[in-house]
Amino acid sequence: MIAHVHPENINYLKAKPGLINWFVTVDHKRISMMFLISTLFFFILGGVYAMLFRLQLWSPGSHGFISADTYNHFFTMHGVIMVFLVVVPGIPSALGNFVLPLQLGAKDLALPKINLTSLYLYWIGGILAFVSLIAGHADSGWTFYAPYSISKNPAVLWMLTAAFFLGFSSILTGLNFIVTIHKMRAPGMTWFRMPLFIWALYATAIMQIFATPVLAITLLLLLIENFFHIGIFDPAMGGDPVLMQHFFWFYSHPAVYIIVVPAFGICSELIATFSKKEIFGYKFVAFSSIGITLIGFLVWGHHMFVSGQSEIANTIFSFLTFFTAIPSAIKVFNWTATLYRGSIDLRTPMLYGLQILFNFTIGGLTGIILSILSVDIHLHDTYFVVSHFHYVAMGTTMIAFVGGVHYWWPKMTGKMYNEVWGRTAAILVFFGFQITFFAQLIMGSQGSPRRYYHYLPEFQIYHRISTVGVFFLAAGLFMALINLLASLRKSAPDAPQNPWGARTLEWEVAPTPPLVFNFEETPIVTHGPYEYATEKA
Amino acid sequence: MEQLPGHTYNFKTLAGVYVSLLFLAALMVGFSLVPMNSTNITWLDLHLLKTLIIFAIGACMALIIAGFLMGLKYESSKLNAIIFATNFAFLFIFILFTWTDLGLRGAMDPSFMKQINWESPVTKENAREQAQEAPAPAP
Amino acid sequence: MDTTKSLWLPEKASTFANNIDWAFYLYYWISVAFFVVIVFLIALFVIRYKRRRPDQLASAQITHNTVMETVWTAIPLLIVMFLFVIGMKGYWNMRVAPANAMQVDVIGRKWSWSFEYPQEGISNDTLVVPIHQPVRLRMTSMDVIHSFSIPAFRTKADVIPGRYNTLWFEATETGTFQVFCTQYCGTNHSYMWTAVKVMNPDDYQAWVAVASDPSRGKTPAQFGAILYTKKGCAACHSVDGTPGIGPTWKGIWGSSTALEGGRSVTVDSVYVVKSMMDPAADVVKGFQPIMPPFQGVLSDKEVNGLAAYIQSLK
Amino acid sequence: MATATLEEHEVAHHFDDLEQEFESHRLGMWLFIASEIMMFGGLIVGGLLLLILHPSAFAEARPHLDWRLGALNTFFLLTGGFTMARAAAFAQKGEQGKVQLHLVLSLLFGAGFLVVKTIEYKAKFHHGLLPGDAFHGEGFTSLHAATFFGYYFVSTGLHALHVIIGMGIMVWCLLVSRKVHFTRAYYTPVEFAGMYWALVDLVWVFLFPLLYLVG
Repeated sequence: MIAHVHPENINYLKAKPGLINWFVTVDHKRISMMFLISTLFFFILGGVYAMLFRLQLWSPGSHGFISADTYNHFFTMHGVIMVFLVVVPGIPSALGNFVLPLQLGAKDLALPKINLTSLYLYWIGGILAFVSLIAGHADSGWTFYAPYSISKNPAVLWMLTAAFFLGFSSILTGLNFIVTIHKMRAPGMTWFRMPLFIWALYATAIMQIFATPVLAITLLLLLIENFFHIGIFDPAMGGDPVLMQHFFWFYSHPAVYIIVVPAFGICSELIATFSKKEIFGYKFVAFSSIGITLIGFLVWGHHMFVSGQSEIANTIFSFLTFFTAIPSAIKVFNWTATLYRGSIDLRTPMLYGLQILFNFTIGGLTGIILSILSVDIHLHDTYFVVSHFHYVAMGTTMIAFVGGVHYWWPKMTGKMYNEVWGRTAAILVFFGFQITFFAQLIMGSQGSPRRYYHYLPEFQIYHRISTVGVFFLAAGLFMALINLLASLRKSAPDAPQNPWGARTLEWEVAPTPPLVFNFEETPIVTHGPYEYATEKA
Repeated sequence: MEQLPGHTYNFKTLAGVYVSLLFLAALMVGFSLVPMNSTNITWLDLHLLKTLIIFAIGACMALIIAGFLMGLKYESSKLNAIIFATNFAFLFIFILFTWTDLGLRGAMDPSFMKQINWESPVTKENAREQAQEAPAPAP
Repeated sequence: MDTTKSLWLPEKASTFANNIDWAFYLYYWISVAFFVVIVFLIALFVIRYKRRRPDQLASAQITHNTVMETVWTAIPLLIVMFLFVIGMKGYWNMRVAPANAMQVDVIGRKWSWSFEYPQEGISNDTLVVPIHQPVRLRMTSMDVIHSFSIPAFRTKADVIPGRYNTLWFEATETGTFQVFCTQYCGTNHSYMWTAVKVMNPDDYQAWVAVASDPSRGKTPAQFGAILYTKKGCAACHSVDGTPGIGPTWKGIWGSSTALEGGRSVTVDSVYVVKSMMDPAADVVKGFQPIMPPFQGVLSDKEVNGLAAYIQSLK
Repeated sequence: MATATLEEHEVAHHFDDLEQEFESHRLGMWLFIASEIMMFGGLIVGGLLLLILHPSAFAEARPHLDWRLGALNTFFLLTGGFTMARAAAFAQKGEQGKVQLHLVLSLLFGAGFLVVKTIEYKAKFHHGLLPGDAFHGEGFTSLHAATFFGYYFVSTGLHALHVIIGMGIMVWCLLVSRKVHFTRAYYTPVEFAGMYWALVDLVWVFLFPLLYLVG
């Protein structure tokens, strides 16, 4: 039959079967699927590393089951994989890639070949990460601080190269998004009719394009230092290691927002959809994403408060850092206000949405205390910081990622997963996460330093709580994964066109799963993304 | 025919651009050859002034190149100009804030060395130690 | 003041602690308040407005409320600006050491600390300081970046190779406090610990006296060898047999030597000590009685050292 | 990026019309250039900071670079930029022959740049003015002379790499020009080759004074 159907009118999963057609496709949906699978793979890998060293930390130092070097290697791999291969590309490349054209009413991203290139660069990066594994023990930490990272450790060199390629993958994705958002919107899709997820991706793309190249040059200079010791960063040659930290954080602070801003977008989608309610203060939420982006370029120095950075610089950076609190607060308040008098449906994605709200509240509040200069001196480089950024990167971004996967899974696969198991998993994840990371907050403010293989006996209790928690967390995520995969079997129910009753284009108009060119014909947008008032029940 | 976005095909304009670029380049080199030490002006750092002027000329050339050789002047949308400006805004922030660190180290407690002291015995000994046994490699 | 550790913060032992803990708990309660309100509202709304019927719509569509937006933009802004000022003041105080601060040099290396006391000429592997005395650390590293952190003092600073970084504190409690390295520095990063010992002034002086004793960790002979040059013996007495203003020490020990006035004596500890205390008593034949008496100049320990040194010169 | 500009003459499937396609590709090119500028910008910021931190090293090392060669290279690049702009203009007019002529001219100037660069590098190698550890030049008092030459090789090397890429794009344009006849409707490849070459110029007008003139 298919032979007679015009190719654009069959869904993208059925069209052109065969692995080769997947690898050479320029269809954003297939590319994002491949991104999703790769990202999930590395998420599991990074998670395994995390569980291994949490097990080690059950008891201090040599009482554990791995050596100090192995421990350092594990937390480095956990950091590098999770940052460069999971959270940074996760939501934009895997979910945004799929959803963005659908939400805009476009046939595809503006530059499909660039999109495929981005995927291949990502894979090259991933392969290089494995080469580093073979080459030895990368143990520099994901921050690659000089001079430790320029001690000619081959594994670290491979890891630097991997990060280099992943950076370009990220740049190309961002570039593609901005072009698409500017040039590919369907008729009637005005800027303020764009879903907030698009606004978040737009803000993210700005940072990807303007910050990531500086990472590239930083890694390049680090590689050169490794081989020639030209003395820009290398203190043995009169270089300044703190200058390297400036270069690194000029990228890596915006990178933190590259990580978290898309999660804000997903949170807005989930909360609006499952409350059947217009998002409260749409423009404030939209512009707070842009605002956080611009402020994000001004505050990198707060990672260097104890690095011997000049006191004046510290003061300026602390001052500016406080301003990031404002857009974050605006978002949290607006989401909360959106729930007010809504019609709240606690489906699986919404459970994750509420978790994002909860975790980001803690992540944001712990962030503010770290920008109080005098207090930060005490908390710097302790588990408090570790816990803070896990509340943001894991508790906000990865929870949003998982929630987003549950939200768009029916659209991607055309299948419905089991709701009961989905909710159970969500609840398990919530408690697992809190147990794991709240213990670390207390341990940190008590002064327990991060990246420690051996620790004082008084901290053991917190480490044990944290280690117990991580297994609940892992169990929850594993349950969610199995539940999703189980939905792919034949007997599982097919997804309806619009299971959540959402008002955005990808649910209202696009078929499930979408056609090769997404829509039968280009949709004409007549209402905003969350106009539930005009909806006939 | 009217101007398309992109490069102008008005030969006069392009020739003018080309000549002015060459002129500015020559000016740049010329300035760098002016011997500043021979003058006896002390109330003003002529060396710094010279550097600033040279880079100012460079900036002018950059604007001309972006405007005509990249066709920024003939863009249909202002967006591209904004992107271009944003580049330099961020780079300016980068160097400015980094300089507030490098330049003002020890400003609060001047009794300590603020610049990198690469001739301190520390680095010498450090170099020697590295020569003797390589810094602990990961087994 | 109350120095015991609370749930969130470790024991306090420096002048910074009160200020920082105050700021910490001030913000802590502010954030608890915000957190409770937000979570309470979320819970309330979720329960109150839970969807009962599948087709149930929201009971109202509130798109925005500029007044509320302004309020919850302005209030956090005021709070954080207030926090900024607190933090800045506390921090500047932590960076500028008082003029009367005593200086200690700290050197970090993989994976140990050493502390140099320039005036006292002490080099030690733990930091010993007197109580109520500002101490300024001048820190640098031999290899990679380390970080010198004393949780009980609420202070910390990176230790950077090729550069000096600084840190100061004034201890308010006697006792021993944990020091960590908090900047990842390789294999034994988590073992790079030491301690700060805070002492009463007299204990500290006693410790300095012991620690700065040059004979510490030396055999009497080695100590004597140092004194030989330090106390000026070398001006007259050679140790290699070359003749000088005074008799050489080489091989003199145990020999029977003729003295001025015809007597002769076996050079042993008795004679050596005597001729240090009262040189003119028994002058070796052929030498002038010009050696100054060292009565009260040399301590017993030093005398022993010199004697042992002479004895060692066979 | 080259792959992206290699669209078929007719509009790609996912665009509504030629104008949308052209605008999108153009915006994409600008964003790509923006990221390139940030990358070189980071490098140049590093160079300026080195200049501020170790002025003595620059003052000492700079005379070992011959500003005449640098100026000659500036001339080559600017002229190449001019001819590329002409090529793009002729592409709009649809004068295929002149497009090809100017592409070849630009290629020649690019090649000239690389030749001069090779001569310079040879001289540096000969005098042992090598980056970092390899540095063994005579008569330097500032240890940071090694840093200067390290920076010199990194920056000019990365720039030269982009020159080569730019020339590659020109060659590719020549190949395209044998199949496709450029018109007002479709002149993107030459246009973007011109923009990319202008980027190379843009970087050079900052690198040239930083390395050859100041200090």
